[in-house]
Formats: sequence, C-alpha cells, structure tokens
Amino acid sequence: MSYDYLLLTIFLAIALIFPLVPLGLAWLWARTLSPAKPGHDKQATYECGLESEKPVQIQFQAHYYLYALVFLVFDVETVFLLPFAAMGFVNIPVVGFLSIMLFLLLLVESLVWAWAKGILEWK
Amino acid sequence: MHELFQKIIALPWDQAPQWLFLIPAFVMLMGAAAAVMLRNLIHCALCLTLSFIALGVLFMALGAEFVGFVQLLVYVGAVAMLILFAILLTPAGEVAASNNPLRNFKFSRAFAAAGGATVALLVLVSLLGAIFFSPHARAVVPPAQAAIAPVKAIGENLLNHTLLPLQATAILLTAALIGAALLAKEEKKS
Amino acid sequence: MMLQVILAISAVLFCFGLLATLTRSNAIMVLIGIELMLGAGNLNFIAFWKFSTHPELLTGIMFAIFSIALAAAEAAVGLAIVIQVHRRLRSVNVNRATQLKG
Amino acid sequence: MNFIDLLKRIPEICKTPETLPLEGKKLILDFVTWLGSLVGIAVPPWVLTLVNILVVIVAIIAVFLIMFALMSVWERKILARAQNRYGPNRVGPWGLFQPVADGIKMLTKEDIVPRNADKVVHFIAPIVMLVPALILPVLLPYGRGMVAIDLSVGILFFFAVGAGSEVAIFLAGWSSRNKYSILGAMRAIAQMISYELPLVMSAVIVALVAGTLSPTGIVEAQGGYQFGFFPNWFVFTPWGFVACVLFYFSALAESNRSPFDLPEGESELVAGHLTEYSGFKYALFFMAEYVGMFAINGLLVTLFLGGYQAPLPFLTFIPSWCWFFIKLAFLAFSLVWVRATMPRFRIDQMMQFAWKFMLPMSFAALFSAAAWHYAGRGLLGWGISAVLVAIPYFALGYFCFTRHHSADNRRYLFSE
Amino acid sequence: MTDDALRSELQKRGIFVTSFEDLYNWGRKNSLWPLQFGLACCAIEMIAAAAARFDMARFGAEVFRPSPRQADLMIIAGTVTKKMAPLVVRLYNQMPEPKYVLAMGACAISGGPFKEGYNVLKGIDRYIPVDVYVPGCPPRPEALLEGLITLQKKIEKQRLFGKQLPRHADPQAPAEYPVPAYGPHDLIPPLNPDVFCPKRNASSAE
Amino acid sequence: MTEADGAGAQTLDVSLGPQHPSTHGVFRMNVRMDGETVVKLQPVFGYLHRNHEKLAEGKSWLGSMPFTDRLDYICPITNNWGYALAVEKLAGIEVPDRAEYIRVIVGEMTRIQNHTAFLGFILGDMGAWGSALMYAFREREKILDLFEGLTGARMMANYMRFGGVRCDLPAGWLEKARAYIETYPAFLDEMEKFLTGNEILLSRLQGVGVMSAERAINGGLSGPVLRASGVDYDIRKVDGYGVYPRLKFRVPRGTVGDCFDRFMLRILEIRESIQILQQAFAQIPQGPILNPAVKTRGFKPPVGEAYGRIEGPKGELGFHLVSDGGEKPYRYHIRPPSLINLTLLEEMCVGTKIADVMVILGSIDIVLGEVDR
Amino acid sequence: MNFPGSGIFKGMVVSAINLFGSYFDRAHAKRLITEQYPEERPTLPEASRSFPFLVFDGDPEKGIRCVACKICEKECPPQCILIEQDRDENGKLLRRPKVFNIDISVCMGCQICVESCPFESIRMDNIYEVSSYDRFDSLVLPKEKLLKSNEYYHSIHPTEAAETDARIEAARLKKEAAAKAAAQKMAAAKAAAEAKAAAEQSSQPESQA
Amino acid sequence: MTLTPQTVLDRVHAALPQARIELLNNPSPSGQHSLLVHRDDALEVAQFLKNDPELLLDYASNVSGVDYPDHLEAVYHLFSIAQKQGPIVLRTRTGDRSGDACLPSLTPVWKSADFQEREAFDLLGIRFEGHPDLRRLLMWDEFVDHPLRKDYVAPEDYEYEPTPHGEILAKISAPASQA
Ligand code: SF4
Ligand code: SF4
Ligand code: SF4
Repeated sequence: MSYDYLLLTIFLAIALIFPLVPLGLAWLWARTLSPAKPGHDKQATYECGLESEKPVQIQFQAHYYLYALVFLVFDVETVFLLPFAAMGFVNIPVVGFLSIMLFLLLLVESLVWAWAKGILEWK
Repeated sequence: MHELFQKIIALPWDQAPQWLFLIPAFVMLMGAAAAVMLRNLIHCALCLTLSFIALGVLFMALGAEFVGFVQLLVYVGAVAMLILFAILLTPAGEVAASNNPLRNFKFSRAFAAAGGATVALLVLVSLLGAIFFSPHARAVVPPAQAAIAPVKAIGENLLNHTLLPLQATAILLTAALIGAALLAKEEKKS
Repeated sequence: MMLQVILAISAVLFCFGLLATLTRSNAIMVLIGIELMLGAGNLNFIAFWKFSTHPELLTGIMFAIFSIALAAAEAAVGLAIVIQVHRRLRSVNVNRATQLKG
Repeated sequence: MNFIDLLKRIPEICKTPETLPLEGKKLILDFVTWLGSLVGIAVPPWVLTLVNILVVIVAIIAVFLIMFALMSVWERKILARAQNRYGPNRVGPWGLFQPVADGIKMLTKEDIVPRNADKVVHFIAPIVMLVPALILPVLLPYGRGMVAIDLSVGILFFFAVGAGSEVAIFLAGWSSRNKYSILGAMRAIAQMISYELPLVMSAVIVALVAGTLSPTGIVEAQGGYQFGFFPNWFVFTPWGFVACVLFYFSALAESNRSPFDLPEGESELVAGHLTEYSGFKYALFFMAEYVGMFAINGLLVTLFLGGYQAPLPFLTFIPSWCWFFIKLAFLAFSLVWVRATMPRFRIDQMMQFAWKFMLPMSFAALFSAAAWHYAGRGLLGWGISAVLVAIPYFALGYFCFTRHHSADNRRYLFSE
Repeated sequence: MTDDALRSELQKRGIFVTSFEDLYNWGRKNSLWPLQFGLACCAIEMIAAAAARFDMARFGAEVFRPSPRQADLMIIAGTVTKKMAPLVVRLYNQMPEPKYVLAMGACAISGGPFKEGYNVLKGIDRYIPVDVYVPGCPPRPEALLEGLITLQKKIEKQRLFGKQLPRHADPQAPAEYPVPAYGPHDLIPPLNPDVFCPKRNASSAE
Repeated sequence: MTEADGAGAQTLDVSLGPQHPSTHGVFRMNVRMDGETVVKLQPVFGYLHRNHEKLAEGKSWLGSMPFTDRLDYICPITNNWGYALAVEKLAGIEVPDRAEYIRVIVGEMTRIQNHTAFLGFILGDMGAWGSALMYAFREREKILDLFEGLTGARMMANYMRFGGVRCDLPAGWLEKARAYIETYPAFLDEMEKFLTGNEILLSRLQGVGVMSAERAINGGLSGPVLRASGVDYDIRKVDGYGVYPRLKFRVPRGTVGDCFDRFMLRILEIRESIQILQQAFAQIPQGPILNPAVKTRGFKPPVGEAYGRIEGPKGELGFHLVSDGGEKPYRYHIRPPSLINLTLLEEMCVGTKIADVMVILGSIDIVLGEVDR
Repeated sequence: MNFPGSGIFKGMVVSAINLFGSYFDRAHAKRLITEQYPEERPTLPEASRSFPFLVFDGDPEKGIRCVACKICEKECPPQCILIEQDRDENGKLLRRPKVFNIDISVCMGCQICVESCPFESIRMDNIYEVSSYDRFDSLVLPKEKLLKSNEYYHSIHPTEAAETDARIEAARLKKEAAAKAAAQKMAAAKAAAEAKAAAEQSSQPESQA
Repeated sequence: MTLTPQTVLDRVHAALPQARIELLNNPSPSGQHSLLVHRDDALEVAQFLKNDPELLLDYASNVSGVDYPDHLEAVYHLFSIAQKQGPIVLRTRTGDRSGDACLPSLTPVWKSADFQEREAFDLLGIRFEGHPDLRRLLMWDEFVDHPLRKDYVAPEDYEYEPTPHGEILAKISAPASQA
C-alpha cells in the first residue's frame, strides 16, 4: 500500500518536472539563439485579424451553471454507488440491490424533473 | 566520503513516507492562504482547488484513500467548476457603483477586515491551545494504524448501517438540485 | 504526536476559512471560506478515525463521505443564491444583500 | 553475482516474452545490487524500492511518449489514406521522423504570451493539463502481473485524477483573455462534465459485475472462455456492449476527439482554448491530449475488451502485454477512423445527446446488467438483458432523434 | 558568398555547429504548418494542393492551423485588397518566429490582373517580407508544391551563427511590421519602405 | 427593430472572419450572441473587392472575359457563359449549334463540379475532418483534367467567345468526358451513402435556416437556394437559353426550405445534370464553333444596353451591360448570385446557434470572388 | 436497416472502403490518385497553358517572328507586356522588338495575346516551376528568356504548332502568290496607267478649255 | 398576359394616372426597353408593380447604378416568378451627379435590392432614401470617394512596377513622386 502511494508521489513529482524540461530548453533557446521579440501586435489578442479591443468581460449564461449543478448531484450519486460497485452483485442481495435502486430512482427523478423543466436544454 | 554515504543510507528512510503527509498539508495550507488573500476571484477559486487537491492527497496519506478520491472527484471535478462558473456568471464589474459613499469608505472596510482577522486569530489560538495543551491532549492516543478502509467495507457499511441516511441524502440532493436550479434558472424575458 | 499535528493543520485551515468568511465582502468568497471550514472538519473526521481504537468501524469515514455530499449540496445551493442575488442587484457584495429583504 | 551473469541472463529473458518487462525490471534491480557490491555497499532495500519505482515510471513515460509520437504520425497517415492520399511520407522512412521534425520545430518556436493574458496561469495551464494525463496510465494492467500499482479504488482514481484536465482547460481558456478561448473552454468543461457521468456509470456497471474496483481484478474477471473459445469479455454481453459503446463515446468526448471536438471546433471558435498557445506549450497540450486519450482507451480495453486477455484460447502464446497494446492500437485506429468520417456535433445537440440519451442508456445498462446477473449469467440472462437495453435504445433513439430528423421525411418535387 | 569563403567559414565553425544547424533546419523545414487562410481563387488551388491528388501532407505541411499562433507559414493565396491588407499584416505579426511567407499567385505578388484596381494592393511585399514567390494565375498545385520545396531549400541555408543571420535569429531584426491604416483615399502609408525595396531593373527602362 | 441595448450586458459580440476557417474566404460576420444563440448578424463585405466592374470599363469587351473566370472561381466557365450571353444579347449575335452544345456540356460539368465541391465544403463547415472535401476534390480533379484538356487551364478557362467558343473539342475529348460521366453516378451513390444518412449531419442540417418561398423570392434568392424553398424557377427552363429547350431534364425543388433541402437539392441537381450531359453527348452536331461575323479585336457592340442572365451553379448570374458603341463597355455590372443570396442571411441565422451560422452560410454556397467582385 | 445510428454506420463503412481501398489501388486510378509531385510529374495535356513565350525559327536573333507591332501589348488585359521597337543606327524603327518583357508576376495566362497576335509569334508555354525568391529580377521575363524555338513549340503543343506552321506556310504561299499577282497587276496597272496617261494627255486641253 | 414594357406602362397609367413614367427606347438588338419613373413616384409604382395581380413583378433580380455624364441612374431588372416573365427594366434618375444624387430606395418593396443599393451608394454615391441601413458595402467606412464614377481618380500607388506602362513610367521617373 505505501509502496503504491510512494510510487504515485514520485510519479507526481516527475510528471510535474517533466513538462518543465522542454519548456526550460525552449526558454534557453529563446535566450541564446532565436531571441523572442515581443511586439504590440504580436502580443495582442487574436481576433480573426481584426484589431483587438479591450479584454472582454463575457457575461455567461446560467445554463453552464445548471449543467454543472446537475453534474454535481450525479457525481455525488456515483460516489455512493462506487462502494456498492466494489462489493459487486455477488455480495449484494436482491433486497440490497433494490434499495440501491431506490436511491438511484430518487436521483433519476430529479433528472426527469430537470428534463421536463428544460434545464437540460442548451440555450 | 564512503562513510558519510553509508551513514546517509543508514538513516531511517523507511520511516520517511510516514511524514510525507506534511507535503500535501503544506500545499493545502498555502493554497488556502492564497485563496483567502488573493484579490482576483478566479485566482482564489484556483487556489481553493489546489487546496482541495492537497486535502484529498492528505486524506490518502492518512489512509482514507476512498475519501481522498471522493474529495478529488467531487471537489475538483464538480464543486470547483461550480464555483468557477458562478464567478464567471457574476462579474463584479458593477460592484463599485454602490451609491452609498459610506459603504465605500476604505476605513470602515479596513476596520471590518481587521476585526475579522482578530476573531480568526483568536479562534486559531484557542484551538491550537486546546489541541496541544488541554488535558485531553495528553490522553493516550492509540498509535496510527495501517490504512483500513477498504471500499468494500464502506459499501457494506452503507448497506447495513446507513441505508436510511443514504436515502435521506438522495432526497437532499434532489431537493438541492431542484432548489438550486430554480434559483439559478433564468426567468423568461417577458 | 501525529494526531496533534494533523489537528493543528486542520485548525489552521479552519481559521483560514473563518478569515475568508469574516473579511471578504464577496459572497462567493464567503462560500469559499465555508468550504474551507468544512474541509477542515473532514480532516478532523479522518484524523480521529485513523487514531481511534476501532478504525474498522469506519465511523469517521462514513461521516466524511456524507459530509462531502452535504457540502457539495450546500455549495450548489449557496452559489445558486449568489447568482440569483447578482441577477437582482448586479452585485455580489454581502453588505448590499441586506437590501434583498421584503 | 557478477556482471557476466547479468549479461548472460539477457538472452534468457528475451526467450520468455510473456514476462519480458518484469524480468527486465528484475535485471535492472540486480544490476543495481551488483553495482552496490562493487563499491562494497549492501544496497539497502529502500534504494531498491526507489530504483524499482523509477524504472517503472520511466518505462511508463517512455512508452507513452513513443506511442504519442507514433500516433501523431500514424493518425495523419490513416487520415490521409481514408482521404485517398499518402500522408507524411518523406521525413525519414515512411515519414516516421515527422514527429521528430515537429518536435524540433515546436521547441525552437517563439513563445507568444498575449499582453492581456494572465501570464502565470497561462504558463501553468499546459503543465496542469499534462500531469494528470501522464499519471493516469500508471493504473493500467499491461500484462499478466504487469501493473505498476494495483489500487483497490483504481477506477475511482481514474476519474478523480482525470478531473484535473477540466481545470487545465479552464485555465488555458480563461487565462488567454480571448473570446474564442474562453468560449471554447466553457464549452469544453460543459462537454466534459456531461460526458463524465455516462463514463463513470458504465465503469460502475462493470465494477458491479466484476465485484471490484481494481483494474486488475476486472481484467481477471474477464478471463476464461465460454464454450472453450468464446472470450468472456464484457463487451460480448448485451449490457457490456452498450456500456462499452457509451464508454467509447464518452471517452471521445472526454478527450475532445472528433466528433466531439467542439472546444477546438475551428469552424466556429478558431482553435478554442488553444487559440493563444504557441511553441512548446501548444505541444504540451497536444501531448497531454494524446496521452490522456491513450489512458482512457486503455481503461476501455481493461474494462470491456478483456485487458491483456487473448481473444481466442490458442492465441495465448502471444504475450499478454502485446494483446493489451494491440487492442489499444485498434482503438486508436478506430478513433482516427471516426474522425475521418464524422461531422461535428452542434453544442446543444451534443449536450442533449449526453443527458437525454447517454445517461438514460447507462441507467438502462445498469438494470440490464443486474438482470443479467440475477438471472444467472446464462442464456436467459443474456436474452433479458438484451431486451432491457434494446427497448430504451429504440425508444430513446426515436424520441430524441428520429422523431425530429430523418432523411425519409423529405419529399422533393420535380417539374419538367 | 563565394564557394571558398563558404568552405573556410564551415571549417571555422566546426562540424558540430553545422550538424546542429542542419538538424534545426531539417526540423523546421519538414514541419511547415500553414495558416489556414485563403483569400481568393488561388486558395482553391491551395486546397487542391492539400487534397488527394497532390497531397501536400507528404511534406508534413498539411496541418492547416486556424490560429496564427501555431502556424509557421503564411500562404498568401489570392488577391490582397487594401481592405484586407491591414488584417494580413496583423495576422503576420501575430505569428511566432520563425515564420515564412509564400506569395501564391499573381495577385499576391503584384496585384496581378487586378493591379490597376483602386482597392487592390500591388503586392503584399509592400508591407511584409515575402520569402518565396510562386507566379501563375492561379499557379498549378504542383507549382505551389514547388514553391514549398523552394522555401525548404531556403530554410536549409539559413544559419544560426555568423554574420548574415535570418530574421528570427537576429536580435536586431524588427519584431513586427507596422500595420497600415485605412485612409480616406488609400491605405496610409501606401507601402513600408523598410520592406519594399524594388530594384530598378535595367531592362525595363532606360 | 433593434435589440434593446439594455440586454447588452447579456450579449456578446463576436466577429467571425475575415481570417476564419469556415467563412469560405475573407468574409466577415459581426455576430451578436445571447449565450450561443444569434440575435443579430451583420455581414461585412469588401475584403475581396477587386474592382472588377471598374476595371472592365477600361478594357476591351473581350478583355473582361478572363476576368469573369475569377468571379466565381469555382465555376469559371459558367461565368464566361453568362458574360458571353449578355454581350450576344447586346450585339445580337447568333451562336452556332455546336458551340451551344459545347457550352451546355462544359456548363453542366461545371455545375457538377461546383455542387460536388459544395458537398465537401459544407461538411467542412460542419467540422468534418475533410474526408468529404477530399472525395469531392478527387472527383473535381478529374473534371478539371477534362477542362484542362479542352481549355488549357485547370480553372481559369477563358473559354467562351462572343458568338461561340474559343476552340473546338480536341480529338477524343468527348469520349473521355462521356466515359467519365458514366462513372459519376456511382461516385454520387457512394457520397450519398457516406453523407445523407448520417445522423449527425441530419441533425445539423434539418430544420436549420428555414426560409419560406415568399421571403426567398422577395429576398432575391436564386438557384438551388431558391428552389429549396419550394419555388419552381430555373432560368434554364424559364429563359430557355442555349439549347436547353431541346434537352429533357427535371427541376427539383424542396418542400421545407432548410439547409438539408439545399444540401439534397445539390445532389438531385447533379443527377439531372448527368442526364443533360448524356443527351448533349448524344446530340452534339458537327459544325462551326464560332460565329464568323464576330471580330476578336476591336469588337464594338451597338449603342444600348442589355441584361443577360444564366442559371449558374450558384444561382442567377446576370450581366447588365451598357454600351456607348465604343471598344470598351460604358457600364459593366454583374448580378452576382452569391451576394444576393446573402441578403437573407441574417433572417436565416437569427435565433439559431452560432455553429449553425457556418452551416447556413455553407448551405447558401457563396464564393467571395463573386460576392465582393 | 434503419435503426438509430445506421447512417453513421454506413458512413463508417464508406470511409473504411476508402481507407483500405487506397492501399490496394495500385493503378492510382480510383482510390489513391496522388501523384508524388517532385518525382512524378503530370503529363500535361496538349492544350495546357501557363505563361506566354515567343517563337523563333532557326536563329533566336534573326528568326524571331515578332515584328513589335504592339498589338498584344494593347490587348493584354492586365497590361503585363512591355515592348520597345528596335531601331537601327539611324534611328529608323525596325520590325523587331528591342525590349520584350512579360511580367509573369502579373500575367493571368489568359491567352488573349496569343489570339490577337497576327504574326503567330507569341504562344503559350506550359512551364509552371518558376517560383523564386525575388519578384523583380526573376519574374519579369525579358526577351532572352522568352524566346523559344519552334521545335520547342512543337514539342509542347504539337497539333497547334502544326496548324500554325501550316498557316504560316499557307500565308507565305499566298503572299508569294499575291506578290506575284501584285507584280503582274502592277505591271498591268502600269501599262494601263501609261495608256491612260496618254489618253489623258490627249484629252486634257479640252477639259481645260 | 405577356409582359412587355408597353403593357406594363399601360397598366401603370391606368392604375396610377398621376405617376410620371415613360418608356425609354433601347436601340440595341437586345430590345430591352425600359421604364423611366420619376423618383418621387418610384416607390408607389414599385409597390404597384409588385402587387398588381396582372403584373406580379415579385422578383427584383438586378439593381445597378449607372453614371451618366449629367445624372446617375438606378436600374432595376424586374422579373415575375409567378408568371415566369421578364425582364421589365425600371429606372430612376437623380437630379444631378453630386448635390442631388438622391433616389428613393426600393428595398422596402424588394428586399433583394438591399445590398445592391448599398453597393450603388458605396461605389457611385447615390443616396437611397428610405434604405434601412445605408452604409458602405465594399469599401471601408473611412473611404470618401465613389470609385465607380467616371471622374474618380485612383490613388497613385505605382511606386514601381516591373512592367510599367506609359504614364506610370513617367511618374516614377519624375523625382516628385518618389517621396
Ligand atoms: S492570381 Fe489569379 S487566380 Fe490567383 S487570386 Fe489572383 S486572379 Fe485569382
Ligand atoms: S496571357 Fe494574357 S495576361 Fe498573359 S501576357 Fe498574354 S494577354 Fe497578357
Ligand atoms: S508578339 Fe505578335 S502581337 Fe505582340 S508585338 Fe509581336 S508580333 Fe505584335
């Protein structure tokens, strides 16, 4: 167990360092051989070739939030489902399975509600 | 040289992983600190995410791997996104347009901030005092045990002992979904 | 020793959360602070579970799991309220939210 | 033990392809021990553990990077062939050095950070993108006994860590301060969270049947052959097939592949969240996308296609890890094939597809799997299960799609 | 540079530097990603060059990038009008170095058949430096491929060390070129004298 | 009615183009979006305005012929035809029969080629990774080979002359063309199998950009876009120019008027064109190809004006010519189908998703050379 | 077979046919039509054209057909031909060009110069590999680069060249015949004129009177 | 009924006797004679032409502006899709070329005239009154000239041309234009 996590820890460290190496190399390259040349236009925001205006404040629509909301609820649901999954059908009696189904049903009901309310409609 | 090497490898390195949990703890605290201090809301939310990740890792390091992953899944995957979306949905651009000059008075805000900080500090001091110096702190604590929270056992526990809370959670979640959706849903324009 | 260290860490985390809730005027920051405090609570659950005499009972774990679920629901509703308030007042300042009553 | 002995073991190891990687690892460990004996140190076990870990990590990263490089040229070649062209074929033999050339160019290209961008976040986004993608493959069982770590919550790990890429895409899009970027990022997140549910659900179904969350356990549960020749893979059961297809499509969506490549959908959003990335940062995104794609398809292989199991009993002489990579290559091929065929979804249709088709179907597959299990995992279960997924399939298909869109509902008039 | 001078130069630099440069140039020349950008009729032939019959992909140059940030090569395929010219220059400016411009077709080179028009730019090289000119109206796809090969040859010869540095390796070289503005009658300025340096060739006028 | 500016906080202005992957060239649309829904769309033209009309006033009548190639550069030959037809009207020139048949043959082949490329382009607008486009271009290459064998250039044919065509069919050309057209239906079947059943394509095209027949007529739509709205109007039938009255073909028209109808209409038109071609191959007579009365140099039509139009692949391509009796046109105006078909773009797009804008634009099938001239 | 998803399935089959078909298309006719350009060149059809060139017979100096009549310069729609007539040492204009530039960076390959040239001098080439690093020196083709022999012309457009030759030959014969006829006519006219003059001379005084 | 300019003219005269409209002869063999409407009556006449059940000229195919020495004209080529007939050529004439270059816009009647009228405004400077959105169509907004007018002088931007012609050659050899 601790071996697994040790490996993961080291892997995490290496994975963090890994992208830094080429980025560092690229930085070195830019320092020595091919100087980066910033410029007004070059560093402007790309806008299909048009002159970019000020950075835009985009007002988003609420449906992004609604999707995230529904997702959150079902995500939590899967959190409770996973321990059952680890038990497997073999260890779950039919009655137990039915009670899980009840749990699911309550959530599916909310999905149906969301569907009917048009929350799943992208606007 | 050789001896030094020998000495170094003879150190109790095997024990080291036990204390590795300090790394995520540190990251977590830094993240939380940044989340509280930074001005840019998105940065705050990102630091909060970092802090949550570290917290999840900390759970794992303490042997509660399932809870740790659940923390990652729920907080990083969903809650963080929810917070980010919420921030983007509520641009703070017009906040300054408060028409009450007193509200905008810097001094009052600084005062409030100082007060809040004092309260937080007091709480911290008393908590730390309780942890380290209260009589209970000297009570015998059983030694840390090997991680023992197999997912299967959690499942059995859920099925056998906490079935009712589980259904209650389902109802709660449904209610939360409906409530939040109704709140966040845009009213039809005319 | 380890238990104390963990509890101390959790206490610090809790206070960061408290700090955010008390000092920031942005409602979302308040929610962020609450999330931090809940995280600190979870950390305590886990710590006490780990150093309990009967860890195989999983009480702390179960608490933590349910607590995470509740916290998620809380965040969802809280943020939805913030969005609704913003839509009404064009502001997420908690000081101004007092205008909401009535 | 001496060096010669170690050398002598090499040909021996090569003769046992089944365990070749494992034996290779052992050889390296022995080599370290031997090195220690040279300087007169009894290598302590923790050093060996460390070396062991490093070998595993380096091997995984190396394998996946090579696969990424090969895939990037292979994809272009397959795509070209599907379009009746040759594809890259002049850079090195059969164009195989194309990724090298691309890499050199990317590395030496100027790196532009837009003035308005959030510089720090802009910098860390590709790293945040790459880290989870690199870590994911550590979970996969590549062959019999060949798994780096075997977590009991393996599948959960997958989804938990995979959530990191959503954050990364958000970082990339938001920090660029570009309309197209942020819109692309928001789309990407909306898409990824929508498809994560069917993804997790179909994995949960498999776990329920296999009774474990550990990838190795799941692969083992698919071992053996029905009637002596028919593999016990989950994809060959009705619920498993449906779950597999759901997983496949969700995996496409999660890795932003066509036809779910809306975030980068260049017909509307230029290059989505990548619009402002140049130089090697762009390459890192590219790499992360591909490694993540391999990882998630590796999981698909593990969950549904029997992992390292051979498809037919008499094919078991081919080492198990080969089977894993053959299946993975087949999936990678199919991805390109899909990409060569399909137009892109529209965002609302894509979301509807996720919530109104995939999610209900995954519930249906869950019921179907339960029926299959409680009916005794036999022919009867097979039949019931098939019916249980077919009905919702046709119902939802009609309800969500055919009702609205069909080529048959059109009439064309002709005038002489 | 004469051959002898070249040879001695090479000896001075040593084999390592040259092979290093060669590797660098080899990488760049085989991975020319064009900006997805078509202006007029020539763009159709550009598509044809990327399509099945001619298959630009064989040279590793089929990755048309929609964003200039990831592009190496700007194929100006078609008429650059005065209304479009500022945008072309800006897009060029937004591409990261090293970047190349291939003027495809008569219009991009000189305004072509439309050069007498009031809204037609008489050659994009008035504002940005062009590396390779591919004449024709439109050039056959083969001609575009040939232009690409010509460009590859040019890249092959570029050196990182020494006196005559290519633009991307030269710290003194300008980072970007000024974008003309829309004026009441014409673009302002009508050309960029730093870039546009016509040689009065002797045979055209006494 | 302009959208209330109070809603400004909710909307986002995005400019699509001029450098944009799927605007078919340098076209720009200023789109105001509410979420992902388009509430306002303003096309911006002129990024490819090449002053064709002005230039033509300074060139001889024939000198404008090669410029018409570059109008709609996907189908140069029909542009030639339109111009030649207008000048023939203006000067009252007869065209020999063989030339008319050759015109029909190359014209219909151009139509096939244009519609095939359309299938590829619209798939590109929907975000397919180019396979359909590549197949379309694969077939287009074969037609271009035929064109090159006949006119000498792959695209810019400069083939028509006032009173006929520039050169006769080379030996063996007709057989090659016939043999190739024989294989075309098979390709089209394959393409249909590839595309028309595809659920994604159906859901992207059906019900998108619906245009009623009445609005379509008022907005001046023409060609397949008009017919997709259910209007039975084909200039080949109505005007009966060339030898079309002698050829039997049907004019398909849609019933819904959405993008899918426009898409299908192209396929149906290709099939009809194949019919026309087969008849033309069978009927083409021997004879002169150029009216000998027409001079190449110093051509001067009489004073007056004329409007001549043909059914181009994209719609009604008209030329309005005013002559003052000189060597150069006094006024030379083109009625470009692409530009006028865009008149209703905003009407089609408002209320749809941003991704649909591309598909609608693609379904109209514009070429910027013609839009901006 | 019309279950939901069947259309996608059919599409996949078609792309698979194309994918694998391209590996088995040895003839490069249907599924893999790619020509590998620098190695494999297209066989251009006879009519193929790109830029104009000037035909000469025999010697590039003497055999040049162009008479510098500047008709093509005038007719060329984008005005990309520049001709200067040659002069002899006395400043008398000669019937050959001194400068003959075609700017192929402008030329649209329209062939109108060819059609308008009455002396069968300018013809369309089919070269296309003319890319260059410089627009001013290498893309303005001077006379020296434009002049190509009649044999070359025959090699790229055999039918057309043969027709041209025949026409030239016919014209030459006709001219000769015409010259002969003219000579005869001239002689006849002269005779007639003389006769007339004589007649006039005799009648003039009367009219004056 | 077959639509010829004469029949159309008769119907318009019958229905709108006060409308100033006349038949202009076209000498060319095309025989497309046109109806010249006074600009003040144009909108009314256009409405009539479109809606009259006998005429039903529902399709304004082409709109072009023409620059004549002393006035500008807008020419509309009308077709009837319902009756499959046409073209009927309708023209309106401005007062002069600069100060009074106004014409009524027919876009409210035929939407298809929208872009074409904008184009005529852009390139010829005809102001169409009643046009919903009269902006430049092709040139940029800062542009002031109307290039399609006969008296338009293009900017002299021939700095150097590889094959210069006549006056251009003179221009570049004169030192003044070098600046
Ligand atoms: S060079 Fe010729 S083909 Fe190319 S854009 Fe210009 S006019 Fe069109
Ligand atoms: S081909 Fe056309 S453009 Fe070229 S020189 Fe001849 S006439 Fe001029
Ligand atoms: S090429 Fe022909 S037309 Fe031109 S100047 Fe010479 S002879 Fe005259």
